[in-house]
Amino acid sequence: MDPIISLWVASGLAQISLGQLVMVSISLLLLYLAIARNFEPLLLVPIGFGGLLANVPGAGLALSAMERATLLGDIELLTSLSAVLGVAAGSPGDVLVSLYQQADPSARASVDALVSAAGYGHGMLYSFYQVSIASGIAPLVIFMGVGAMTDFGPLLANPRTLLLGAAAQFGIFATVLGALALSQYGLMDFTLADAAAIGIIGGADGPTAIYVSSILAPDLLGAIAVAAYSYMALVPLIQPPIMHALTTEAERGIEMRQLRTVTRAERIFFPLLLLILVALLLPSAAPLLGMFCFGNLMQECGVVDRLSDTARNALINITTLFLGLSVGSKLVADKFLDVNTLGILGLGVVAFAIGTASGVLMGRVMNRLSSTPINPLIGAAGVSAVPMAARVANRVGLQANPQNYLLMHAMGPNVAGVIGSAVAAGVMIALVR
Amino acid sequence: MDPIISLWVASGLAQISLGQLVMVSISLLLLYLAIARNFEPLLLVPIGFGGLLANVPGAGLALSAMERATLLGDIELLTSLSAVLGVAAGSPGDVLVSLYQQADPSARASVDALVSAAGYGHGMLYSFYQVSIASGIAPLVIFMGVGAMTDFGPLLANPRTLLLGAAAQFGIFATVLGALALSQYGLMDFTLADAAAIGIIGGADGPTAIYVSSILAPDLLGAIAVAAYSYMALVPLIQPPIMHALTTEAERGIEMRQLRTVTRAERIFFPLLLLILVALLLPSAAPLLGMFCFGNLMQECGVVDRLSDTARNALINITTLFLGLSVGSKLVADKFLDVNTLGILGLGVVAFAIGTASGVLMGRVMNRLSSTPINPLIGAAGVSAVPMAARVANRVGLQANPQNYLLMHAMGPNVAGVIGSAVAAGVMIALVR
Amino acid sequence: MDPIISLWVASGLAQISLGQLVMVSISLLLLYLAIARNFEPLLLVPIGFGGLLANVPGAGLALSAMERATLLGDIELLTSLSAVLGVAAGSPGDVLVSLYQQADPSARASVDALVSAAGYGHGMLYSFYQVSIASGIAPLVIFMGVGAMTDFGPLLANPRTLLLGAAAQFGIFATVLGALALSQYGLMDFTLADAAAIGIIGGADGPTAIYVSSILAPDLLGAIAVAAYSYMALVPLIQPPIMHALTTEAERGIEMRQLRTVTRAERIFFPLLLLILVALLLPSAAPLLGMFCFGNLMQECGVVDRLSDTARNALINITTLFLGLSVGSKLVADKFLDVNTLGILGLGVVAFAIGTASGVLMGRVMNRLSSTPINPLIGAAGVSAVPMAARVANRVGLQANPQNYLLMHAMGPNVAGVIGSAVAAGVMIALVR
Amino acid sequence: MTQSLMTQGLELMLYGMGSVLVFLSLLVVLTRLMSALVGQTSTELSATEPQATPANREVDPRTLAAITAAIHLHRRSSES
Amino acid sequence: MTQSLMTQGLELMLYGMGSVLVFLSLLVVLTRLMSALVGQTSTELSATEPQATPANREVDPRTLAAITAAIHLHRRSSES
Amino acid sequence: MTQSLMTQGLELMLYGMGSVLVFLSLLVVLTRLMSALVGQTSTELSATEPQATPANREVDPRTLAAITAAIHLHRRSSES
Ligand code: NA
Ligand code: NA
Ligand code: NA
Repeated sequence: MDPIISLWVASGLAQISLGQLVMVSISLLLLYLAIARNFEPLLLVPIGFGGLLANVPGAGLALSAMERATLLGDIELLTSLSAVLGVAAGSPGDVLVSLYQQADPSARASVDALVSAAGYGHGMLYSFYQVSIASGIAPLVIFMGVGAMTDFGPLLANPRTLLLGAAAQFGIFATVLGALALSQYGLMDFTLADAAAIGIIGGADGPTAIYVSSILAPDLLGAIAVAAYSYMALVPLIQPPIMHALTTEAERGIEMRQLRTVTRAERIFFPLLLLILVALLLPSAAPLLGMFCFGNLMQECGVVDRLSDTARNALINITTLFLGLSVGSKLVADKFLDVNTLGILGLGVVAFAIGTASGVLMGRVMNRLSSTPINPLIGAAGVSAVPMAARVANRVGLQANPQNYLLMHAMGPNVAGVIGSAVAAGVMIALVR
Repeated sequence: MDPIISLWVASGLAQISLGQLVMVSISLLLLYLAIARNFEPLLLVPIGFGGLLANVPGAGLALSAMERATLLGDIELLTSLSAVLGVAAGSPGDVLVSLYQQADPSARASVDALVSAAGYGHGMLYSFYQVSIASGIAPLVIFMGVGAMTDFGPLLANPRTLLLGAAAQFGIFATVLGALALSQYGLMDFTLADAAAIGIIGGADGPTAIYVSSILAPDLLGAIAVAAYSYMALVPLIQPPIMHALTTEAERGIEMRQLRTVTRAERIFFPLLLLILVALLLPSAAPLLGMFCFGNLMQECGVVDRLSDTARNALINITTLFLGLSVGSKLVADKFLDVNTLGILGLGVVAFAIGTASGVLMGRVMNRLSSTPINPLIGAAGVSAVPMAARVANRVGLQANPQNYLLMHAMGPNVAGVIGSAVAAGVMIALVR
Repeated sequence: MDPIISLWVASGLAQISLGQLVMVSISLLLLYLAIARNFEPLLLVPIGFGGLLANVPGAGLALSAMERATLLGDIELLTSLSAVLGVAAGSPGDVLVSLYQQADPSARASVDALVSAAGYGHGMLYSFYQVSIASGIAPLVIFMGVGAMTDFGPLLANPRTLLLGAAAQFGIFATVLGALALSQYGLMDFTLADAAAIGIIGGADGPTAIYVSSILAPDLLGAIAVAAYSYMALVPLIQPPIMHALTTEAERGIEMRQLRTVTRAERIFFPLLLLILVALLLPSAAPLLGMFCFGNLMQECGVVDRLSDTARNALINITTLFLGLSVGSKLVADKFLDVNTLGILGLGVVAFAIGTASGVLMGRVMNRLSSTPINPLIGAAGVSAVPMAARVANRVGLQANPQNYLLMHAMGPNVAGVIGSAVAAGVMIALVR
Repeated sequence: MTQSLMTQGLELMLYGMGSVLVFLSLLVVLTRLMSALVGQTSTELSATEPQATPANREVDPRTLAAITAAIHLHRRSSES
Repeated sequence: MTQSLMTQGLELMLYGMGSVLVFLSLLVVLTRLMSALVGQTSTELSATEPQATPANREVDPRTLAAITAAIHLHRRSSES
Repeated sequence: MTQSLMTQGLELMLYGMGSVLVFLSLLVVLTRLMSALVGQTSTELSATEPQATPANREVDPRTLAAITAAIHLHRRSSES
């Protein structure tokens, strides 16, 4: 073939599809939101850029070696592949790929050998995804770093606020039901596992959402992660109206008693206690909460500062980079441009809203039942979205009463929400898988 | 099945075994020693926490995908696995696992496909172990970082002290013999390879011990690593009585001549010289000592400070984290709760004691034969346990003579001990494997 | 066998070959150049040390498990391997290895099982190479870090200088032709793919050269990387005579107009623009330039400083360490001690010279055609070798006119050269593979 | 066995939300218990607190350089 | 199909160098276009510039320690 | 071939300890030799020492910020 024709055929212009163009626009929108509007930039910059890379036409950066071979391979290779997979020559690429996925190990090994001999390796983003997300490692390592950055002090000073973190998880399960209702009425097409993964958006916790959907609904991972991080950034817009609607001015103005100081020993024992409880009651949450507790213990024990420092700096940064690019690899037209994505985006915001509402309502109930005053606004921080939701609670509280500093009080339910959604994740994985 | 029953059956309470309870207690003890008693916390915190995670009942975090499938899989999956492995349905899990390990490659591939289709992946700690220890990489990377932190100055100023580092390795080989004697008399059950791995505890060098036992005795790795790090922390208790017993007050008071300054060129040539000697005489020690010399060369050459800085900070910290968790994954009842572990713990302390004694005795001999005075106490630092053993020598020396600052003199044998035990490790691997 | 004989047989002295001795000398020479002569020490120290390790006789650190088994295995293992591979017992090792490489997947799996059961794993450097280079990851991660360190300001202030970066890539393609001519006349033995990989040396960009040769000519990777980094260090010697020869004193003294300031928005949009152009025109350059643009965007967008800081510090340092050792693993006699290596070294310096010349000549042309003055010296910086070539241009300019500060002006073509050689790499991969 | 999707979802909600509430309620109780117990035994642990680990005893050489440079610069600026 | 190696090399040079020139020339044009367009719309972006992200708002504790130490040391040295 | 375990252990001890002693004794000799040789040739190497590498020439921007802040703070405190 003439080189100029080879170059043209290999160029992106000759291969670009409408779907790719749309996905490139969406990726650019995510970058805009991250950079100009400060929407969770640490995740959305890598995710958006990963989305751009995944949609480079003709590069197949998000595809496996076998998928790249069917996309880019010459007729000779495709014929050999068809022969090994026992199908007529000239079958379309996606038929070959799906046959390969169902083939027995030895046929797969033969296909792998052919593909490798023809010079096709996994796409860069595909490799990143396999190593970081499919293995489950990246969300866990990030959770370790988050643990090393988490201060359980306010929670230990006022353990009742754990219940606010529990109540706010109602958003998760209500959303599961919503997703299933949409399927029931034929509007969308979600399985129980899909619905469970979508619900976790309501946990307002990125690594948890990615971990769960990598297990329960890998195909929806892109949309779920994008929804989770976008709505976390929108917490200052989503939450205040709900908080106002469900509380009176007087309740919002309630001042809370100053928190007691917490000893170092309590801080050290708490992650161990939490881990043991997880071990006894909900082993399926052990990877997530185990790494979280490990990070926190390293931080609080004070004798391994080198390690906790690395866990919440170099290691979490490296992992975030590759996690973000890997999530971006799921921003491809055939998985993202789907009516289900609209459903996920819609359900996600509902999940946040219901979680906020149930946290606030639980706050009101606790305020009535308790002898010491509890400002129901801090219940909204129970969705997690650390520390954004706690800041929102503080701001709304200050509007009602300029002496009312809720920030530290809201940090309790805020970190409780992280535990709560990890527990919910464990339940989902145990019951649904 | 009713969800509440599923949750109960999946819970840890319903699945916990006595062995797991004991291992959890042991892990908590290690954490206590690390945090409250400052026993090598950089390793024992991750090891102890890894031990907790490995014993979360029903999670199988330390198991391979196949082992998890036999532990957690439903009857249907177990029946298919039995069929592929050619054994009657209903065979117990450990039978299936051992058949799998001996099966031919194609049967293993079929089992892997079944297990993966049923949704079972490797446990988190199992993956960490494979990547960090089974590959041999983590101890080597740590050794590189240790090399970048090692100052060969005192050794170069007084090369004779290398002989003290050689003598102290007698503890290693005496312990090998001790372990074999215990087997001979039927008290324990150690092979030659096991005995060699146990002996290396006497090298008082964590990464070397882990590297050797990952090759020669993976099943004993947990106990060996725990013994090695625990006894390194106990050096200030183990060594002084032996040092007092084997020296006179006058010998302990000997002041040594001040060390000459060492040129930059000598520091650069030394790691290269050491590597070349290893290459010519003992290739099996090349991975360990090669990485050690590499780290040291980067540090001393002064032109790659970015790299040596990373090797002794971010990289060694990240590696230590995962190495520790991986070692913890071996703290499981069926491998650790064994009379052999008692043997390993007993032999380990003997190894340290004999190593200390032979170092001190060699010091006495050298003091008699040499024209310049040598304080025999610095021989005790030859076991390595850098820099703890050198500090112990300094302290005991100061007790006998308040003008007697031995610290820098003891650093020579101290780093020589690192080289010595890596050489011993190489001999073991060459002769035993 | 008697242990002392085992030890002797296993020692390096008994196994060393002349080739290994020569390669050890070459590695020591590289270390000398790096440490004493400051030749790109960040790469040449790890490469040189990797070369030493790869040539430890009897260790096989740069070999795969199968190769190590044929080198070090006993007669029994070799007989079994011969049987599986269907060849007479006693066949030499390299026959077994080449049969294995051509064997079908199931035979390979059987061989792997045998080798693993006999206790042979991949050599340390082999593992490093597979993970860092064969996967393509390490050069890409380094390119991301380079992107995060690159300042496109001077280029954005004067986009015309991109053409200088284009012209200087002529060195690449002229060298390809030179390599093919040497083959045509029977002096060397290069394929088209080999020639393309050799040409990339003229790109004066280490990661690009390594990336391309890992795809097109893995066997030549050692020589190509060594040539690329050595000549980059020699830029201050290679370029000035050519710059003097091709310019008049008056031209060298041309002062350039001060660069305008560049807005933050321009800096943010440029990497996106570049990525989109790559996506549309040359997908095969997308991995390299994509990661480069990603690093640059992270740096310039200002909202993910944690990530860009990690990308240009901890992450690039860790990757450089392992990349260097992995390149060193290719410094083995049977691949390096070849007349082709001489050819590569010769062609490499020609590539640099032609690239410099075409950059300078393009500078003269642009100076004539343009209304604003352009000093042709900055064309020499178009070969990349950032920032060395720009400094050389500045120095030569100052010699001709002491008021003539060209450094910032030369940075434009300098970074344009990085883009240019990555584009050239993409073309090579698209047309040659 | 052949429950509708909605029934499964309702069950998931019931048992899921129930588990979360039970788990975190238990955690409230156990945390209080722990705090009560640890309040008395914590003297021992806090006694070890002032012993800095080697890791945080080291001062970053660049930071040291920064201090030195800052002082040096200042002295020069105050001399002039 | 059976071109000589040299012919292939010449073609590679022609098309390769051509692609590099075309690509970078296009980039010149597009960069100028981008700079022209962005000059007018960049107010919005630069408006967000002063808002520091959490990442760079944090000051390295060791750096803080260095500042404190430097000031402290200086005060003592200027007092004496 | 059918040695007892103890005999194998004794052999391992003999040859192992022997190797360690021989290896480190050789290292003593070679190190002395190296130090003697290098003492004369080391001028060349130390000549390059003052040339800082790019890596350590760069100053951490945060450190720079720390210096600036320290000086600034001090000036204000000494003005008042
Ligand atoms: Na949450
Ligand atoms: Na030792
Ligand atoms: Na270039």
